[in-house]
Amino acid sequence: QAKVKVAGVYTVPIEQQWVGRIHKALKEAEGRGEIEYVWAESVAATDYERVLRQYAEGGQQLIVGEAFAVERPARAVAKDYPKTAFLMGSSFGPVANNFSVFDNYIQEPAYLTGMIAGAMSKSGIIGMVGGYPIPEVNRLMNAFMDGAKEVRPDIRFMVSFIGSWFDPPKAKEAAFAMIDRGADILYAERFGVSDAAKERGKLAIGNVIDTQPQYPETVVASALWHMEPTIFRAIAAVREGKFIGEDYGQFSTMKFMGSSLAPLGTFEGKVPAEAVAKVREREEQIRAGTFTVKVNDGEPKSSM
Amino acid sequence: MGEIADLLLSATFWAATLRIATPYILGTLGELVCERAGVLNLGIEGIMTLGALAGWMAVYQGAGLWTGVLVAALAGALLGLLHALLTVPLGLSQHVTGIGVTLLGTSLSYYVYRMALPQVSTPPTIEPFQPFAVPVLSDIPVIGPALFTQTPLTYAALAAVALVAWVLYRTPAGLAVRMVGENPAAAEAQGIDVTAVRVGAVVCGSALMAVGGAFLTLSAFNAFFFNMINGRGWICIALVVFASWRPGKALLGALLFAAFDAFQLRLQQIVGPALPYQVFLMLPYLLSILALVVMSRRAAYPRALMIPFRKGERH
Amino acid sequence: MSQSSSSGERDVVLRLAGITKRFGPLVANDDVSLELRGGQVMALLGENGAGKTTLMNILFGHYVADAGHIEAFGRPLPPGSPKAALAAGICMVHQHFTLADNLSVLDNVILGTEPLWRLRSDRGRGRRRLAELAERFGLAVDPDARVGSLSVGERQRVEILKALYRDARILILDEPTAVLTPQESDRLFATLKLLTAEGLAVVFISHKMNEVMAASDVVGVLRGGRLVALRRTAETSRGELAELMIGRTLKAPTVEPMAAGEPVLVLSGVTVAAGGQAALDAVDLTVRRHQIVGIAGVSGNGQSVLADLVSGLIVPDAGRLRVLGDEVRSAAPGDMIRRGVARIPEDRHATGLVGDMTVWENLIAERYRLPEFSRLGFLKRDAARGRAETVIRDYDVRCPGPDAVSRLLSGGNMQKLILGRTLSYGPGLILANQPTRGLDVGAVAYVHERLLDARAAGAGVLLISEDLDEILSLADQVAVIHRGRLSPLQPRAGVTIRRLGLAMAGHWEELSEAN
Amino acid sequence: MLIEPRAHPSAALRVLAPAGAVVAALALCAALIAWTGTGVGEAYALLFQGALGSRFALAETLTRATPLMLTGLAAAVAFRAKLWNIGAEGQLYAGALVAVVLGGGMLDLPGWALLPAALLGGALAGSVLLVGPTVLKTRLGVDEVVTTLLLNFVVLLFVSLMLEGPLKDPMGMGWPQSAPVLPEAELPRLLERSRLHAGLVLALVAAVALWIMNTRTTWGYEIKAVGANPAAAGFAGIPVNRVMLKVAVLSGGLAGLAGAAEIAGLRGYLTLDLSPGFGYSGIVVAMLAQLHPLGVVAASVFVAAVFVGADAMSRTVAVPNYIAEVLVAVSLLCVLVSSFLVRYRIRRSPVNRRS
Ligand SMILES: Nc1ncnc2c1ncn2[C@@H]1O[C@H](COP(=O)(O)OP(=O)(O)OP(=O)(O)O)[C@@H](O)[C@H]1O
Ligand SMILES: Nc1ncnc2c1ncn2[C@@H]1O[C@H](COP(=O)(O)OP(=O)(O)OP(=O)(O)O)[C@@H](O)[C@H]1O
Ligand SMILES: [Mg+2]
Ligand SMILES: [Mg+2]
Repeated sequence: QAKVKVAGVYTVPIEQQWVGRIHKALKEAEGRGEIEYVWAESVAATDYERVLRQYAEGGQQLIVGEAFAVERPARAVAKDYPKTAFLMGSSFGPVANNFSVFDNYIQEPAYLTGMIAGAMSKSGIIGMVGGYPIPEVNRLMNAFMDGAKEVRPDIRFMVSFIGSWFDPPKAKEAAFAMIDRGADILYAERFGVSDAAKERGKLAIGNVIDTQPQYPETVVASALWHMEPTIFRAIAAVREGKFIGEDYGQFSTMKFMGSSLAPLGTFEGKVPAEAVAKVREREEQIRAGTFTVKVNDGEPKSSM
Repeated sequence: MGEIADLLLSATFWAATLRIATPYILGTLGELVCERAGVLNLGIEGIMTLGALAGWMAVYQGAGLWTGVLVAALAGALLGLLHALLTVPLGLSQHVTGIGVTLLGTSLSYYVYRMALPQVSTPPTIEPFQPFAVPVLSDIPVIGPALFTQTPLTYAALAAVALVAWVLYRTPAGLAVRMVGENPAAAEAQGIDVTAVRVGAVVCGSALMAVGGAFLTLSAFNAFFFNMINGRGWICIALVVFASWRPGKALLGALLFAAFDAFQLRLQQIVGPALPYQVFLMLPYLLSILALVVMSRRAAYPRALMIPFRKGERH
Repeated sequence: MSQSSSSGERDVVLRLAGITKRFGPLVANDDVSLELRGGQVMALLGENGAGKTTLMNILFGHYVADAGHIEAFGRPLPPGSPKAALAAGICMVHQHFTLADNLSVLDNVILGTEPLWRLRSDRGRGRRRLAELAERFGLAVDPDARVGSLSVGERQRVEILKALYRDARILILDEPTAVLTPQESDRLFATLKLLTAEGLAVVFISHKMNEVMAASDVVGVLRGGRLVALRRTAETSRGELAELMIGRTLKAPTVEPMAAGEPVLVLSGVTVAAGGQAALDAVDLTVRRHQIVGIAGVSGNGQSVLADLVSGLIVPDAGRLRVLGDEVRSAAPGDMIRRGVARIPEDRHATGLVGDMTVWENLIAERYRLPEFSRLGFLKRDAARGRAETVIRDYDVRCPGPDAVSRLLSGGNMQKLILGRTLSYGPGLILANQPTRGLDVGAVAYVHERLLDARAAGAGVLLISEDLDEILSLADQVAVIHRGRLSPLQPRAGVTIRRLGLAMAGHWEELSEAN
Repeated sequence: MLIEPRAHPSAALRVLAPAGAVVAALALCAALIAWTGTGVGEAYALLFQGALGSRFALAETLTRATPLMLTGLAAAVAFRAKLWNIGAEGQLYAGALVAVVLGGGMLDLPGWALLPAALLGGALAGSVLLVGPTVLKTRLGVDEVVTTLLLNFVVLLFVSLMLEGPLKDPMGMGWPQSAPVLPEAELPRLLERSRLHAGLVLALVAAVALWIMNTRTTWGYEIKAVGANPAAAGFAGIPVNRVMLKVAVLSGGLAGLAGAAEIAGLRGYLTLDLSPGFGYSGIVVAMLAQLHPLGVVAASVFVAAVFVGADAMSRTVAVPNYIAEVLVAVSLLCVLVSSFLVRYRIRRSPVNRRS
C-alpha cells in the first residue's frame, strides 16, 4: 500500500507546544510507515503561501498546518489545488472539498485542571500568564477559570499577557510578579511559568503538553492535546480518497480522545480526595456528553 | 496608589528588577566597550543569540555551568572578532557589517541548534544557575533580599560594571581604548596600535554581550529558544547612548529599564485591564526616547565613533 | 630667536637614505636622503604637497616607505611603527594636533608611556613629572583640564609636553607655528633653544620664512617630492629659498593707496551671547568700499562669531548689523550671498568645500538654485561644468578637471577654488577669515593679490587673521579683538608687530598710542 | 601588511567582485550543507532552481524582492544624507496600518480613490514617523540611530494595540488581525496564478525616479552635499535642516509605501507578522547596492533570490531552512569584503632595505 505524502507547514519552530503536538502525531504516522512526511518550520507569514504552493506543486497529498494568520492565502491555494487535501488549524469553518479545519478544543480538560487548581490553592489566588489574548488561548483560560470557580467560588485570578509567544524569561518574570502578589498556583500557558513556580516552591498547571516529568514537584495536572485522532483520520480519508472539507474540531475533544487530563502522577494522593472525586465525576459526564464546558473566546480578565 | 507605593518599596520588586536587568547590564557594558573604542557593534543581537546557544549547548552536552559561560564568551568573542576584522583593519561600514553579523549570529545559531537537535518536540532543558543567598548580607531588610539573593551571573554582571569602569578609567589599556575612540590618529602618534586596541575592545565587548545572552539560557531560563533575545540587544544600543558611554550610568540605565519592565508586569495585575497591556510594554521605549531628548545636549559621545581608521591613510 | 650656536660637530643622530613613497601614481617622496646631528635644528621647506609631511610621517612610522632606510642613533628603525620610533627617542608634533578633546591633558600625555597591561596607571607619577617639566621649560598647563577647553597655544604646549615627557631626543615639528601668535611662537622657539642646548635634534617644517631664517641651522627644500637643496641657513637667503621652492622669486604685495568709499558692512553695538557669555560684546565696526580692514587677535576671542555673523550663519542678539545697505534680521547664508557678500571660511576642509564632491559641484554650491544653474529643479550640468572650466582657468586651480574630487586638491588649490566660487561674481563685501593659513608662500601671494584686486574693484574686505605680517601688509585699517571686544580701528601706518602683539593680549592703549 | 587604495579599480574587477563574493558565500556555506549529508552540488542546483528556475520561482523571487526594493531605497536615500534611518521596519508597519484603514473604507472615499489613498496614506504615515526623529536630530542633536530603532518597537506595539482594539476584524474570530481592504484598494496582479503584484512596478518607478533625482536635480545635489559635509553645505547656503526633512519624508515614505504595497498587493489585511524584518534587510540591500537606486533593484532581487531559493532547497533536501538566512548573511559579508577589495589592495610590507 503506497504511503501518503504529507507535508507540515508551521509558522513557528517545532518546539512550540502547539505545533509540537501536530509534529508528534505526524511523526508517529511516519514511524508506522503510513506516510512520507516532510515539514517546514518557522515559515514567515509572507512566505506561507509560497511554501503551500510549492508543496502542492510538488505532489504532496495532504498538507497540514496552521492557517490562523494566513487564512486568505491558505484558502486561495486550496482553491488552486483542488486535488490536494489541506488540514489547517483555523478559527473558521471548512470550505470546498479539500480544505478541512481543526483547532485546539481542549477546554474540557482545561476545565478539569481548573477544578484541581481551585482545590489546591491555599491563598485563593491563581496567576495566569498568556502570550496574546487570542481565542485559542482565551478559550482555555476561561474554561480553566470556570472550573476553578466551580470548586471554589471566591477564587481570584491575575491575568497578564506578555505580548510575545517566545519569551520564556519574560513569562517567568510575569509569573514571579504574580507569586510576589500572592498567587500560589500558576496556569502555565507559556514556557517559563512552571519554572517560576518551581523556583519559588509554588504549583503550576500545564497546558497542551505534559510537563510534569520536567517539574515533578510543581506541575499538578495538565490539559493534554492529542492530535493523533485528527491526523490519523485525515490520513485515512486521503488514502481512501474520501477526504472532504469538514471541521475536525470535535476530534480534539475528550470524547474522541483528542484531549485528556494528564495523570496526576507525582501528585497522586496530594490532591484532596474529595476534589479528585469531583473531577472524575465531571470527566465522566463530559465523556458521556451530559456536561458541556462552555466555549468562551473572550479575553479573560483579572479579578483582583 | 498605596498599593503601587508598596510595590515600589518591596524587596521582591527590586530583586526582579535586578534579575531582568542582568542581560541588559552585560549587553550594554559590552556595547559600551566597543563604542568607547570607536566601533558601533550592531551585531549585538546576533552575538547575544550565539552566546545564549553556545553556553546552553555546552552545558547540555555535559559541561559545567561556568564552562558554559566561558564557551558563550568565547563564541561571542569569535563573532566579535569577525565584526572587528571587517570594520577595523578593513574599515567597512559598521552599520552594515553589524547587521550582517546579527543576521549571521542568529541564523547560524538556529541552524546549529536544529542540526544538533533535529527531532525534539519539547525543548530540552538543563539545570540552570540557582539563586544564591549571600550569607549575612541577604539578611539586611529589603536591600538584602533584593540584592543578595540572585543567581551568580547577576553578581558577575555587577562585578563586570566595576571591572569595566576600573579598566576604562584606571588602567593604561583603558586609556588606550578611550583614546582610540576619541582620536585614533592621536593614539597612533603615541605609539598605540589602533587596530589592535580596537579589535581587542570589540572582542572583549562581544564576549560580555554573549555572556548577557547566555544569562537567558543558563540562569533566567533553562532552554534555548528561537528568537530568545527578542530585541534585548537593540535595547542595549539605546542604553549605551542613554548612559553617555559611562559604565556606572549604563548600570543605572539598565536598572531603570528593567524596573519599568518589572513594574509594568506588576501594574498589569494591579490596574488590571484598565489599560491595554501594549501601553505598558511601550513605556520603557518611550521613556528611553524621552531620556535621550532630555540629555541629548550633554551627551559626550566618543568622537571617532563609526569613523574608520586605516593605517597609512589621511585622516 | 637667534641662531643655534651649538652646531659644532656632534654625532649624526638620524639618517634617512633613499626614501621613496608613492601614493598610486603620485610620487610623494622621491629618493630623499638626509642627515641630522645632535643639537641641530633643520628646517624643511616646500610648497603645499611637496612631500614634507609625508617624509616625516615615514620617519615616525605612520607611513611605510616603498624604498629607503632609516637609522636613528646608528640603529635601523623598523618601518611603520610609531611605537618603535618613540622608543628610539623620536617624537612628532603633527601638522594637525593629535589630541583627544574629551580627555584631560594628563591622559593625553601619559597615553602609551606605560605598558598597556598594568593594573593601574601611575597618574601620580605622571602629574609630578608634568609639573617638573612645566617648571623647567615654562610650559604650565593644568593637567586635569579637558583638552577641548584649552586655547590653541595651550594645546601646542601639550603637544610639546608630550614629547618632553618621553625624553625626546629627536623632535619633529610639522608647521608648529601655523596657528600661534607671534608671542607664542617666540616662546616655542625659546623652549626649543633650551632643548637643543641639551642635545635635542629638531626637524621643523614651516612656510614662514622669517622663522626658518631665525631658528634653523640647516634648511632642506623639497620640491615635487625631491630634496632639491640642503643649505646651511647662514649661507643662504630668503630669496634663494623661495626660488628653490617655487621656481620663481616673489615680490611683496603693493597696496595702492585708495580713497575709501561708502560703507558695506556696519556693526553697531553688536552683542552675541554664547554659552551664557558674550562672545561678542557691543562691537562697532565699519568696512567701506576700497578698504581692507584687518582684525588681529588670538584665536578664540570672538573671531569666529564675527565671521559667522558676516557669513549669515547667526544674527546679533543685540545691536544692528547692516550689510551692503540692508539691515540683517535673519540668519540665512543664502541671503548674504544674494546681497553680494563673498565669504572665505576659516577652515577650507571643514566648511569651505564638500570634499567628496567634484570641483564643479562645489563651484555651484552657493548658487545652484539660481536660473544660471538649474531649471524647474533640474540641474544644468553643462552650464555648471562650463563655469568650472572658466574658474579653473581664471584662478589657476591645478586639478585634473571639473570632475575631479575636490578632496584630492592641495590646500592651496582648494583655496583658489573657494576664491573662484565667490570672488568671480564681483562682491561688494568680502569676508576673508584666515585666508592663507597653512598655504605655501606662492599660494599666499596669489590669495593676497586677489584680495587686493577685489579691493581695487570696489569691494570692502574684512580680513580676520592671526598672521600679523599678513594684516600689516594688506590692511588699510587695523583693529584687535580681545575677549569679544573690538578695539577702535587704527590706520595701519604706525602700527607695528610689537604693538599689535601687545594689543592682542588686551592692552589696546598700545595700539592707539601709535597715533 | 599594508592596505592601499587602488588608483583606478579595473572594470573587470568591478564586475567580477560581486560574482566572486557570491561564489565565496556559497563555498563557505557548503560546509554547513555538507554537515547534513546532502550533496552540496545538488543542494545548490536546487537553490538556483528554486530561485529562478521556473515561472513560479521567478514570480516568487520578485514578489519577495518588492518590499525589499522599497525599504532598500528608503535606506539608500536616507544614508546618502547620513540620516541613519534604522526605523524602516516601524515605518513599514505604520504604512501598512494606514493603508488598511484607508483601503478598508474607513473614510468613505469613492472606489477609484481607495487605492491611491491607501498607498499615499501609507507613505505619508512612514514619512511622519521618520520626521519626528529627524526633527529631534536637527533641533536637539538626538541620535537618530537609537530613536528610529526604538520607535520600531513602539510602532509594533501600537499596531498590536490597534489589531486587538479598534481595528480588530469583527469577522476574525478574535485573532489580532485587521479586516481586509476592499477589492478596489487592491493592487492588480502582474502574472496569472502568481502572487506578483503591481507593487513591483511602483518600486521600479521609485528606483528610477530616485536615480534621476540623485544625478540630475537640485534635490539630489542638496542631499549629497548635506550628507557629505553638512557644515560646508550649510555655509554655502544650503538649508541643511530642510534638506534633512525632505530626506526624511522621502525615506520614511518609501518604507511606508513598502508596507502599504504589501497590504494592497499581497496580504490584503494586517497582522503582526506582516514583515519578516524587511525594514532591516532594506539596510542590507541598500549597502550591497552602495546606495545606488538602480543597484538597490539588483541587490533586492539578489537577496530575495538567495532567500527564496535556499528556502525551496531546504524543503527538498534535509537541510534546515535556517540555511536561507545564513546564506543571505554570509553573502552580505562577502559582498562587503569584495567591495573593499575592489577599492583597496592588500600587500605585504616592503622590507626596510638599504638603498
Ligand atoms: N595618505 C595619502 N594618500 C594619498 N596621497 C597622499 C597621502 N598623504 C600625502 N599624499 C600626497 O603626497 C603629497 C605630499 O603631501 P604632504 O602632505 O607630504 O605635503 P606637504 O609638503 O606636507 O604639504 P603642506 O605644506 O601642505 O603640508 C601630496 O600631494 C599628497 O597628495
Ligand atoms: N584621503 C585622501 N586620500 C588620498 N589623497 C588625499 C587624501 N586627502 C588628501 N589627499 C591628498 O592631499 C593633497 C593635498 O593635501 P594637503 O593636505 O597636502 O594639502 P594642504 O596644503 O596640507 O592643506 P592644508 O594646508 O589646508 O592642510 C592632495 O594632492 C591629495 O591628493
Ligand atoms: Mg604638510
Ligand atoms: Mg598644509
